[in-house]
Amino acid sequence: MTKLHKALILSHKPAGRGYYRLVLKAPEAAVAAVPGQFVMLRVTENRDPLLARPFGISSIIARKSIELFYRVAGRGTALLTRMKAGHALSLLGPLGKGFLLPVKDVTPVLIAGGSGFPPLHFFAMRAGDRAHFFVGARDKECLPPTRVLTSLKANTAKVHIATEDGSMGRQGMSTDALKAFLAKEERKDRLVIYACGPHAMLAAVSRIAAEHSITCYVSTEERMACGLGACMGCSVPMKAGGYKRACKEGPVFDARDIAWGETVMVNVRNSEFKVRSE
Amino acid sequence: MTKLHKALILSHKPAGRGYYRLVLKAPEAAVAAVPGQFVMLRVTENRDPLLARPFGISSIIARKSIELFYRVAGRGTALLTRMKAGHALSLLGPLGKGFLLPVKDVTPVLIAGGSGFPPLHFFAMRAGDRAHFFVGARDKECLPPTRVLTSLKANTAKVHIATEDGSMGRQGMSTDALKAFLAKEERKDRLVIYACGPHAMLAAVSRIAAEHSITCYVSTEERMACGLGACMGCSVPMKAGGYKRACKEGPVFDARDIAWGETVMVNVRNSEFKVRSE
Amino acid sequence: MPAKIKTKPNLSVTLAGIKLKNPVLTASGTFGYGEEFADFVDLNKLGGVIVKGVSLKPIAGNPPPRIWETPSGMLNAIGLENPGVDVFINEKLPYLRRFDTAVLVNVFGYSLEEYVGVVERLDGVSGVSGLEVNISCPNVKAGGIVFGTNVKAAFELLSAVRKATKLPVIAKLSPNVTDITEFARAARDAGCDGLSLINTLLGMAIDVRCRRPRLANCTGGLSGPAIRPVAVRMVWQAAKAVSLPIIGMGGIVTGEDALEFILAGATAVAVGTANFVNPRATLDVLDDLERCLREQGVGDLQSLIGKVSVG
Amino acid sequence: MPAKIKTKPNLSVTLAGIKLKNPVLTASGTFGYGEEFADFVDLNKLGGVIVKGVSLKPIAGNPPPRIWETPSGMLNAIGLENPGVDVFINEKLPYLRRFDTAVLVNVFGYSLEEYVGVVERLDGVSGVSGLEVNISCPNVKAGGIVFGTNVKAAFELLSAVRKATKLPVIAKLSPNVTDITEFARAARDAGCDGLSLINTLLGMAIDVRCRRPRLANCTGGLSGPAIRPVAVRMVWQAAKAVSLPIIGMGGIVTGEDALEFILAGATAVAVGTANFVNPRATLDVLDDLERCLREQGVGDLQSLIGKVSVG
Ligand SMILES: Cc1cc2nc3c(=O)[nH]c(=O)nc-3n(C[C@H](O)[C@H](O)[C@H](O)COP(=O)(O)OP(=O)(O)OC[C@H]3O[C@@H](n4cnc5c(N)ncnc54)[C@H](O)[C@@H]3O)c2cc1C
Ligand SMILES: Cc1cc2nc3c(=O)[nH]c(=O)nc-3n(C[C@H](O)[C@H](O)[C@H](O)COP(=O)(O)OP(=O)(O)OC[C@H]3O[C@@H](n4cnc5c(N)ncnc54)[C@H](O)[C@@H]3O)c2cc1C
Ligand SMILES: Cc1cc2nc3c(=O)[nH]c(=O)nc-3n(C[C@H](O)[C@H](O)[C@H](O)COP(=O)(O)O)c2cc1C
Ligand SMILES: Cc1cc2nc3c(=O)[nH]c(=O)nc-3n(C[C@H](O)[C@H](O)[C@H](O)COP(=O)(O)O)c2cc1C
Ligand code: FES
Ligand code: FES
Repeated sequence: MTKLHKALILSHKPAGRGYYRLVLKAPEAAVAAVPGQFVMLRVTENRDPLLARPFGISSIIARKSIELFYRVAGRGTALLTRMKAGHALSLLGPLGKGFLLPVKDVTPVLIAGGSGFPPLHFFAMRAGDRAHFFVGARDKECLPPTRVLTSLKANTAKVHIATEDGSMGRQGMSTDALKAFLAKEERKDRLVIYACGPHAMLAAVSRIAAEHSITCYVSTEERMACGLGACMGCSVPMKAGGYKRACKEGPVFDARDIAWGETVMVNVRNSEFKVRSE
Repeated sequence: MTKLHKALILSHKPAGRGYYRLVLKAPEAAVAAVPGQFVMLRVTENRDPLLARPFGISSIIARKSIELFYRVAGRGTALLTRMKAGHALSLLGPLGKGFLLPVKDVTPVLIAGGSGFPPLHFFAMRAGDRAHFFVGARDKECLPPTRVLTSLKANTAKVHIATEDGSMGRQGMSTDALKAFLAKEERKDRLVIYACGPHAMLAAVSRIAAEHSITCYVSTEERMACGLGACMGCSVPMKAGGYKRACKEGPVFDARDIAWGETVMVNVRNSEFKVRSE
Repeated sequence: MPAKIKTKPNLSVTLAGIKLKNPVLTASGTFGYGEEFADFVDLNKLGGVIVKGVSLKPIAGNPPPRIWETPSGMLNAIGLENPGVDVFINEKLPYLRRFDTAVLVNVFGYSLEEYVGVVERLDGVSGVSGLEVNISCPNVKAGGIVFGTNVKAAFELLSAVRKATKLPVIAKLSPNVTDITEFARAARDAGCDGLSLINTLLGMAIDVRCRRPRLANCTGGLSGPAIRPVAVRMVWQAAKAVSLPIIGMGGIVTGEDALEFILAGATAVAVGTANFVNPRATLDVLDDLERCLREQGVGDLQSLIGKVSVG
Repeated sequence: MPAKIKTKPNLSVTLAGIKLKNPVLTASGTFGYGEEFADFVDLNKLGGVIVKGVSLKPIAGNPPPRIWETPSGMLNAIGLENPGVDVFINEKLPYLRRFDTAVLVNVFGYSLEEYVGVVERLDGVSGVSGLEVNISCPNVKAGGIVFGTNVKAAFELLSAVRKATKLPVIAKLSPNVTDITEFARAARDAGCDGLSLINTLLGMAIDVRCRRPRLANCTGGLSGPAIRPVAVRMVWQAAKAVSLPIIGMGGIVTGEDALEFILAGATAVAVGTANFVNPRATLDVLDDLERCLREQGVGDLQSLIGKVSVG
């Protein structure tokens, strides 16, 4: 099964709130992809920027194309915004292990932060009917694009929006909203939490899940060179000791397996250099 | 007088015979430019390819824009072909010393080879009425684009075309045509030769000019990093000893001042790596 | 331009006694143990595979972040993570044995004894064509001085390794030295059968916002096209200094890049970082290389080794 | 993110006793003698100008081709072409004197005596703020061994230069060495007032069609963004090894690049190859640097020198 594609850009437009929506034609990848998987995109054929960039799959359209949402975070994504429909990009994927979708009568609790919503949106499209989707941000303008929120509302049981300044949805953090929800929920044994977003948020969510002894899966964001398990660059520290590769054994991990403490620094870096490059 | 411009691409299309015609809006440069001068174009804002590329000015349009003709010779020019109208390129120029245009009652003899026609076309536009323009190539398909030949016919006394396979114009080299022309010409004292093209051709032309003791100016092609006289990378060996900078004291030199022998190797390289990169 | 030739040029070369069907190898640590690229590359098509560095005992590697992109290159501080020689032999090698390609095992340690230990363990193991000895490691028993940056230490290490195995031994030199030819000669004098260069250049990048190094390890190894001019220069110098066959590497992306190394004196080449950017890079280099030879009317790649004409 | 500040941050620094209104200088050989950039850069705005290398007698330089582009970098083998110290003083310096900026004269020679000669000639010449001594030259009297790659030779050279002038002496180190700190200490012990690094990495590129080096000189110096990670690493190592002020350079294109060097331990930075790509590069770096400080709420650049926190 080949994973390397020349993917034609079918559509590439600003989607609001600083995001771009990129739709790429890649039938083989589209058919194979499951929620939580990602692709590596090359933004140039030249030698700089050298490495491909990882992006989570937001949905599959008509079984033939892949929908991505991304935010300009630095040189590569800035360059990507210039690629016009009709142009073809080298696309590697689908990569990594996705979420294992919930068995019957499980209520999925999805929680997204930052630019972590795409894989969970894909999840919601596939298995969202009973899902509660929590999404939070500093303010309205940092939430996912409207079209994504609309799609989430249409594909889940309920979308819980939280903003720290209260400019949209309930005021506070999405994790507060999650806590409140869990407090009211009797059948916690039926819940499984799926989280994707900044490291600090993932750490918080996994703590909350542990307190309520709810199974929790998190999708991690690490720097990646190859996306194939070859460079060993994307390692995530494990509680059991040693590291696992986000691109191969991940990006989705059982929250209990990750050695949260040790990666905080990573996250500081990541978020920092995202800030820098904006 | 500033020489650094963000130049809007007004038109960028294949012009036939492997050439592209690129028209850039750069009023200040357009007004300042004289035939024989060139510009440095950056083909990307990224770090690779790093250096700007030099191109001779082919004409000035409506006193506000610059016309260039180029051929894909490698990575940079290949990348350049992708830049669409509406996009802006960083343009440095006009650079170098141009031809000093002929005084009254001089008959200019212009001779172009390879992709060396643009500066001489500009020359013809400015002072071509009495000029004889010699242009040669291996075959028809290696001659300048038709629109250029047409413009030359309209702007000079006569265009002498020569192809080695006889597929257009007289059979043989442009230098043969030149020799034949000089043989018939009585008032050689009224002639001044202006040449631009591959090094081997420039060397040949300057020999011919010397034999007939005709003043001869050649426009040289050297690798350039800065185009400003700062890097010392574009040096041309002088008969008097030492080197002069093609980008500053040149690209136009009096043929008698150049130490032809020593640069042959350079030319081998240049032509070679042009071949290579095609 | 020279006449093109129709017949397939001969790309096979012999390196340190190892027959390679073509000169294109994979650089250690950039191709895993081969399996990772199964979807993209038919290993039977490659001249050989140089596997990720293997040590006597498993090594967990450095904490993240381990990589950072730089202009036309990348920094890495993986920390030589690997499952150890026993797991390699039992779980990784069997997969590689299935293919008709040379397998070079890259070995390293943090003391002379560790090197010798892993080398002895691999001696006589079927499916191993030769050893590439990564000498760019600190000798913890000697105050952490890097074997590969001290001629005497390098010579002693390579001599010991040479004695410990019947396999061809290829010394992988560090480029972070004043004079690469000293180390080429030391490897020759130690009885090595070949040289491999270059390893990564020591580099560093800083996150100017949080004022920390981009890598948790602070410094890391610079690889990719950015370092190619340094690599070609060192291969050229080493090839002039000693007659040992050389595996040239450092920023190879195209067949022409590979040809630069061969003309500089390399008998074979290894593709590294390019595998990350394009998992088919090795095969692309191979096709490209063959095209170059046809275009130039060269019937046998061997005839180009070290053929750069200077001055 | 830290609060932005309105007030203009203080960018002035003192380097080897030379007051610089800001830390942005021009790297030797990439900015001519200043005049070439008159159309683009108001020299009064720069912290200083480091001029192209000057020798005792005029030097014609190497035959072409002298340059070749590489991934995110370039190779050059100009051959230190320059009109000699007398022409410099009489024809180039007067132009520079007109500006309110520090002028550092880069000097070199092919023997200790030549170095001393040019240094003595410049001593006491008005308009010269200091000397940058390029030690990456072969000593023709000692079999062509490069001063900058031999600690003893470097020490002797720098000691002699130090004695020959009252001007601040900044030693420009070669990066083509195993241990940059040895040379940093040698420069300190020789009495130098500062360090400048890095010079270019020795590299080579080959034209695979005509099978010749891309440069007539065969090898050349690699510069540009490609080498920045190596440069930052060496500045960091040197800054830890000695307390001398450092001028950091190597691939600087943006203010953040400059800040990397400052955090690594540089007191000032020099912009080189970037001037070729963008003649306004020095001013762009300066504006960019000031923006970075504002964004980070830093009032004084000095507070950032060497402030990278490791581990
Ligand atoms: C599995 C995965 C899925 C992702 N999905 C999305 C998505 O759907 N939408 C979206 O907007 N972003 C997503 N990201 C983050 C995205 O990859 C980065 O924003 C992007 O790589 C930034 O590249 P840049 O060149 O603009 O930034 P630069 O800072 O110039 O990048 C420099 C280097 O750091 C890496 N890098 C920078 N930021 C990140 C980051 N946050 N995570 C990992 N590597 C980073 C780059 O890949 C590059 O190698 C995902 C990351 C991962 C690992
Ligand atoms: C003053 C001057 C005027 C020119 N005018 C024109 C013109 O009007 N039309 C046109 O088609 N070409 C012209 N050229 C040649 C043109 O600059 C090269 O074809 C172009 O730089 C090739 O770049 P590349 O990246 O495609 O090739 P690459 O081989 O990838 O370039 C590698 C390096 O070599 C340099 N280089 C390659 N070929 C040449 C060459 N022939 N001369 C100088 N440097 C070279 C490049 O600038 C670059 O730095 C001119 C050159 C000079 C010096
Ligand atoms: C992520 C990564 C891991 C590497 N691991 C090893 C290793 O384990 N042993 C080794 O000798 N070299 C290792 N190298 C060095 C490469 O084998 C090669 O020498 C170097 O990267 C230069 O080639 P390149 O520029 O084509 O990548 C590694 C390089 C990279 C980028
Ligand atoms: C064309 C060119 C000429 C140079 N000439 C000199 C010189 O005369 N003396 C010197 O000490 N360094 C010289 N250098 C080295 C630069 O000053 C600088 O140390 C090096 O290029 C690294 O900086 P950069 O990557 O920003 O260019 C030269 C560099 C280039 C590219
Ligand atoms: S990105 Fe290379 S191993 Fe995960
Ligand atoms: S191109 Fe730099 S001096 Fe001419």
